[in-house]
Amino acid sequence: MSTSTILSIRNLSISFKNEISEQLAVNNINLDMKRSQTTAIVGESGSGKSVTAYAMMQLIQPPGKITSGEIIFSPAQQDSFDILQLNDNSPALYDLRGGLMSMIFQEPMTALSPVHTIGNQIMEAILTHQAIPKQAAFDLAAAMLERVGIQNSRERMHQYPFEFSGGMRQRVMIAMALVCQPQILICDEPTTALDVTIQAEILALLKELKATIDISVLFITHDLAVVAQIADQVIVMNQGRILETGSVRQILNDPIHPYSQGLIAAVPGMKRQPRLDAISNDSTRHNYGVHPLIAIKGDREVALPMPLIPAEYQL
Amino acid sequence: MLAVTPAQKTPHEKQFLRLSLWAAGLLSITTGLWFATSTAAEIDPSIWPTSWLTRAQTASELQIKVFHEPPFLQQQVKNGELPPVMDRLPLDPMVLEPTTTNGTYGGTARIFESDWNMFNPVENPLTIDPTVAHIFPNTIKEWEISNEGRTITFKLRTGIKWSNGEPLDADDFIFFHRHQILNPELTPVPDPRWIGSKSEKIDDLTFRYHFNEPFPLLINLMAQLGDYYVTPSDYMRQFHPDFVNREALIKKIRQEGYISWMAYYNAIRLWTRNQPPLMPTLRPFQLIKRTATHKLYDRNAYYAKIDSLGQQLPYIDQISAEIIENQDVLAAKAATGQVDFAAFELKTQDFPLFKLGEKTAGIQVLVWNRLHGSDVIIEPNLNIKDKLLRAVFNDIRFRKALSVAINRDEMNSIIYFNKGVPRQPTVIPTSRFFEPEFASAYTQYDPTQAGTWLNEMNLIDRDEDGFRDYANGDKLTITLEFLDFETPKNITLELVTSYWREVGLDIRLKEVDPALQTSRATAGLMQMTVWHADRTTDILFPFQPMWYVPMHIGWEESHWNDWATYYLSQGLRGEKPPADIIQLQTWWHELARSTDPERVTELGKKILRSTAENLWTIGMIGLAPQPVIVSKRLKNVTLQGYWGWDNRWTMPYHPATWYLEK
Amino acid sequence: MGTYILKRLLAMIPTLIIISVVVFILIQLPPGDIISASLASLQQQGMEVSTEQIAALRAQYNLDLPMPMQYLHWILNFVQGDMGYSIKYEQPVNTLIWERLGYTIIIAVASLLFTWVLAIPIGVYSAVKQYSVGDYLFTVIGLLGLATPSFMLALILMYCAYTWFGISVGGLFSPEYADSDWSFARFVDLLNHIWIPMIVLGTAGTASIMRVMRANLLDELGKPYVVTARAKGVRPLKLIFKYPVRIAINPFISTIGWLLPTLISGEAIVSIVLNLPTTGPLLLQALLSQDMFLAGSFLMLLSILTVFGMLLSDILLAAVDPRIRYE
Amino acid sequence: MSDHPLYEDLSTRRLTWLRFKRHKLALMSGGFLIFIYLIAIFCEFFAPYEPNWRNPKAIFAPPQEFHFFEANGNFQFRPFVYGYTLRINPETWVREYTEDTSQKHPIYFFSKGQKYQFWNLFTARHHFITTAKGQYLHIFGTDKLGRDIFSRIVYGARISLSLGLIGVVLTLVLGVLIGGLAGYLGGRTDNLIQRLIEVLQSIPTLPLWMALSAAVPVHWSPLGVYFSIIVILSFIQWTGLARVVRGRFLALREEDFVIAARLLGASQLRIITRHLLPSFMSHIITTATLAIPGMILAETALSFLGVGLRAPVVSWGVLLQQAQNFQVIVLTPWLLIPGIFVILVVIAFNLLGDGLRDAADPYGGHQL
Repeated sequence: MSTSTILSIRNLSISFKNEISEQLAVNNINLDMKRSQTTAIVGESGSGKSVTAYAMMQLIQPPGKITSGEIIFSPAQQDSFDILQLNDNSPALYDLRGGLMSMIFQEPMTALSPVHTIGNQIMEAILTHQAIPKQAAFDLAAAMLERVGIQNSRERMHQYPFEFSGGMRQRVMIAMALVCQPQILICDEPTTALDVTIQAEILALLKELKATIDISVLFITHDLAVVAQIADQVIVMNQGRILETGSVRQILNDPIHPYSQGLIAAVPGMKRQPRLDAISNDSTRHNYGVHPLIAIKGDREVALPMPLIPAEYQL
Repeated sequence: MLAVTPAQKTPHEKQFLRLSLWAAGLLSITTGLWFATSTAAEIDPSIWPTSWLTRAQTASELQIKVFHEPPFLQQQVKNGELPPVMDRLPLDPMVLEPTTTNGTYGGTARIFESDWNMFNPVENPLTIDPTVAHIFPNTIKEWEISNEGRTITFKLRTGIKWSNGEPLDADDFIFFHRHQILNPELTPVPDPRWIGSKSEKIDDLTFRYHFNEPFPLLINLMAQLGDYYVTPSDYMRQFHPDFVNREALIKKIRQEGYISWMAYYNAIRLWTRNQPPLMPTLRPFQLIKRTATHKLYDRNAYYAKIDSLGQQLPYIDQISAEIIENQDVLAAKAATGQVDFAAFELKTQDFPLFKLGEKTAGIQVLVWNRLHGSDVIIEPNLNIKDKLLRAVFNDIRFRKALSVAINRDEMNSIIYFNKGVPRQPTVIPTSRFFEPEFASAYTQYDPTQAGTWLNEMNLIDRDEDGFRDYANGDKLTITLEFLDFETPKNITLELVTSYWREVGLDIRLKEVDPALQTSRATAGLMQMTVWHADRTTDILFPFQPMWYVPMHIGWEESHWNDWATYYLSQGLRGEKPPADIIQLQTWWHELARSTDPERVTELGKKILRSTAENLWTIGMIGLAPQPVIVSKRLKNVTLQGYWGWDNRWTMPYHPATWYLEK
Repeated sequence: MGTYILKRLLAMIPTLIIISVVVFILIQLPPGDIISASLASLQQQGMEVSTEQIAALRAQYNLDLPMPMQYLHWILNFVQGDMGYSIKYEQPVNTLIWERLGYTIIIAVASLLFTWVLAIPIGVYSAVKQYSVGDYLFTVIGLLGLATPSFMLALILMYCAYTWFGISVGGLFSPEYADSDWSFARFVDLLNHIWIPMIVLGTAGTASIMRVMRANLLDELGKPYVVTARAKGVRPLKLIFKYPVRIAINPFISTIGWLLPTLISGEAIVSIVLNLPTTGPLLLQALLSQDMFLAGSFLMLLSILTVFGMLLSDILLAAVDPRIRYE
Repeated sequence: MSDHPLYEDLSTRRLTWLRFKRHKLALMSGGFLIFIYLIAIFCEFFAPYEPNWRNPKAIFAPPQEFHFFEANGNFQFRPFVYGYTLRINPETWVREYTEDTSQKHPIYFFSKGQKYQFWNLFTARHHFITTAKGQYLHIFGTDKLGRDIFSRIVYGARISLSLGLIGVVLTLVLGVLIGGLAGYLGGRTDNLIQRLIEVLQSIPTLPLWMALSAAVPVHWSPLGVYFSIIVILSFIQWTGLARVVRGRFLALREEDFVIAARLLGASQLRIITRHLLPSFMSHIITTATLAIPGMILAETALSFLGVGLRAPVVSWGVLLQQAQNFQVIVLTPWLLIPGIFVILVVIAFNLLGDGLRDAADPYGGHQL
């Protein structure tokens, strides 16, 4: 494909250790993000999609641990580097966080500090990364709030999160994420915690922003309906493994992997007969993660047990 | 009319001389006893300046013409705020001889508030000699007992002044008598001896009391408690409704936050910690300031005594007295040399700590002799309501058993480092009332004998719990309530109860607060309590033989209140005592009124013998060593002295002559 | 905010009334009564005292009235600022307590500050560096502080202070400053002495607050808003103090009020050991000797202080935590 | 499908135990406490002497040290101590004790010594550690009356430790009952109880104790005093617990399973006992564990003020009360040994409590 890769993950493994057991949350995955496109990671909870995203900003904390792999980030007008190589207090890491890359979280209710004003929290983002006077930062923040559709933002700046509705808070989060013009925006299930109408608004907002700013988006969700609206690239994950990647059209119209098929079948309003009913019935029961074989066609990849690989694919 | 010079003598005056001799000279007899009995408790009087053993000489007798102004006051004198020393001192001031040398002026002495009476002792109308046997003139120069002791006449020295410059005169005594002790509001229940008494002012310096019954012991009182019997009238008038408008007064008092004028009057009149600053006094030092933690004294510019160089006493300019509630902190501070003088709250058991201070903190630990006939006396309540217990207490075998069950020698070594004397409560060996057997009765350690007596009483352990029970099977348990104060009562009692446990007696200890001690003791609610046997000298024993005769009710004793009440109320209230007790009371009744020295001695011994035989109260260790801590810089403190209430602790040893070395 | 405070103030009235009744009953519980105290002091001077005298005195202090009447007398005067008359000390209560109350508050506040200045940073450290050597070390020290009876601690500190620094045993001032008026030198001298009671009083509190702080912070550290902040690129130290610490502290603010009674109790014991001129020893004396006005007025005063302390801490909490403010 | 196959077969109890086991300190503390409580239960056996027995030969005697080698260097397997020779130094008035190598006191284990009444049930003579008749052994030295500190500590353990335990049980009953009522019934009852708690908590605790214990009649038997002290202590401690319990109840009251139970017509009592209590037993247990040391310390404070237990009863508080002055530190520091035991036990209880809390509910239980 023409567009260059802004970020590529190679053999990333992340393990979580608790008092009883240790288990792999992300199991040796590879993926590429295309510049100024929206890449969606789809999967049920526990599939390791959020963890992957956290790893991209080195936000994984004990008991979580990145056991192997690298995350090559190639920002515009900068030579690329491996995020995982940055050590805990290297300036580069703090430029990255919120500067080059920023994140929107699932729970707008709790993701904002309850005891600080909205303004305070947004301006902090600005002041951490840019050496500009407070007043300038204030104007910037206010402008950004307007941008994400919050009226009379200047007054709102002085209000506290609990004075905002869920949707509004998510808008604030978005404003806070974009205010430093990052090159990558990670949206970690930004709409799941919101009710449907609000979801639509937020998605619309994100779309609109995406259209206006040149930014690459990593969109994490379990909701294919959302994916359909927003994604260019889609990655299907399950139990820390990537099962299938491809363009949104390919995945939605022609899912190869039974698990993907299962997902799609599960979405109301997407009436497509899965290709292999036999498997799809019990597809959710099987553990596809085990003994995968990677089959490739063009830029599509899929991990499957032998018998299920379509003819046109080569290993 | 009184003799001014011994030249012309009327018969009346002869009598006066004889009687005053009696009052002052009881000890001609006692003096002999010094060499008769010799115990650890006795001090060789030669360690004191000879002049202390006689009545104080005066400037004129010693041809002292010039008096020196203390530097501390010179500025004030210059500014005219204070008259010069000549005008402040009396006409012919008394001269005090220091133990070592005449001191130098200056300095601030650091003491504990609890020692304020010891460092700044009372100036009584009469005073007591170092051997606690003689009564000497002080601010009162002469006295006369006439009319079988019903009339007593006093004559003051000329020109003695209160610390505010007002003269000390007859009015101050009359005021006390008429407006204080006979004032129904101020003294709801006066001491019976004062009821119906009259006072009469003869001239500015001479006054006279008339009593319904003979009251010769007033002399002893004037010497021991005399400061209570004189009031700075010019000052106190302003607080007395007899002299100022009552409404106005009460209004003023209320603003002060006091509940009644009496409350205020008592608060400042008595020697309580609330004496207001600048309250007139005769003592060497004058209270000038009080904070939550401290009391500050300045030298009394009008103090009436001088040293042999004509320097006005005291030498020390100021006292800073720290108020300390906690006795352990107090002991610690004393041992670490943070005061110049400490004694009152010091405990015998802490000697090692203090001695350590001699090395580390450069203090000096003197060993004075306590006057207590016994540091702790057990008082079984002979009037207790509980019938069974009462029977037991009143059985002499029980009291004997209690006494011989105690191992006094062991106690002496454990608590007193073997430096005390095992004895029953009785007077000190140098007293003219003393007989050795009074002290030694039933002091031997003989638990088996104790057991036998208790068995005879049919007090036997019936339920095998290791403790004896009543004949009817009820448990015999005795609660001993005590106030841990002045002498080592706590540790002594722990020991005593363990001895008694060994003979099968279940005694329970309970330490109580002063307030509780008073209310329960005076109400006779305590089954058993303890006190220290003071009033053991010729000065106070005849006046208050409270351990030996039911004649008094107070927080000190709780062993026969009903009998005492019966006596005090002339049989109106209380309970009629058995014959032997009545006998005791009549003996004392006569003793207190007798002006015949021999008779007094005879009666006194009868009373003491009765206690020795009946053990009305039970003694432990007496005549114990009293630690007195003196800083290296404080000089002239006598190395030994008798320590007790009877002689107001330091009064005979003239703290006014102490000085601080630069 | 104003209405909030007003509401709280009104709510206090019934509480205070109940407290006053409880206090009154409390001081009536022990046997004996105040009159005896004054007589005791007379007898210490060798004075004669008779049962009639006691009766007379009792009437003087209207102790002959029935209990309810006595209560009314007492509380009505109290409300008018007349705390009555201490018979034990033969002084009006007002003159007795204010200076001592001052020292008590100084010491209480000092040890409160000591506690916080020490406990919060340590708590934060132990939380952030959970299971590190330092964490364990502090825990152990904290436990020691928690476990040592305060009077023992006071005693040992007093001894060390004397043997090592030659600081005068007991008291709040060196002799030379004891009586002088307030000056800078005197203030310094006070500081030289106040640290012992401060440490003794503070230690137990420090230990527990330290541990709770650690626990609270551990909770907060997991909260999403912390991740948000980290994702914003905020530096760890700033982050910790701006967000989780700020929030983890709130519970403590809300307990300032409750701390007061504990401090006063502790202060009493420490003051007895160190002979400090504070309310504690006086109060205990008064209680033991049934000096009703003194003990009662005292307890009442302290209770009122506490109730206001709680109000204060609630207001503070509202001030720092907008969520409460906007309720 | 299950993420953690391991968790499936773990009952909460077992899980708790697993978590608890990870707290090595808590484990050790638990062990230590069991050990101490055993000693307390069998104190007559463990103490070489009866607590009030006096050795007149040893007043304020320092601890004796164990020997295996005699003065002349011979080793012997049975440890022994040397008797004291006492000399009152005429200079310092200090009792100076020196080891008298001429009198050797061998130490015997599990053999006959002083006679004692075990729990007043039966008479026995065997002691864990003792010496031959006429000889003596003072591991921790003696006090002002020559009483054996070690024996007194052992006997004191019985009083102090049981006091803490019983007191806490009482506190729990009060706290859970009253707090539970407030929380469950709510409304006016709740209000009333809230007020009461508020009042009790705004009166400084110490004076409260003082007044109450000063009210204990003087003639009561030591046992009576013992129990009244316990009651007094718990009477003041329950408020804290009650507040917590109430809070939990208020929260739980609305929980589905409770409502369900109510709909099923279960009786109030049943709901409380069957549904509410179990749901935060863990919390209660933790609170209890953390409250015991408070009790023990409170007892020492009361004794220090002279309103607690009193002789001849021996508690750690009583022992410490005799040790709390300057003299002790300077001259007879071994009198402070009981303090060490207090500290150890209190720490142990705290660690155990922490362990239990983290194990029982790793997320909750952090309230002040």
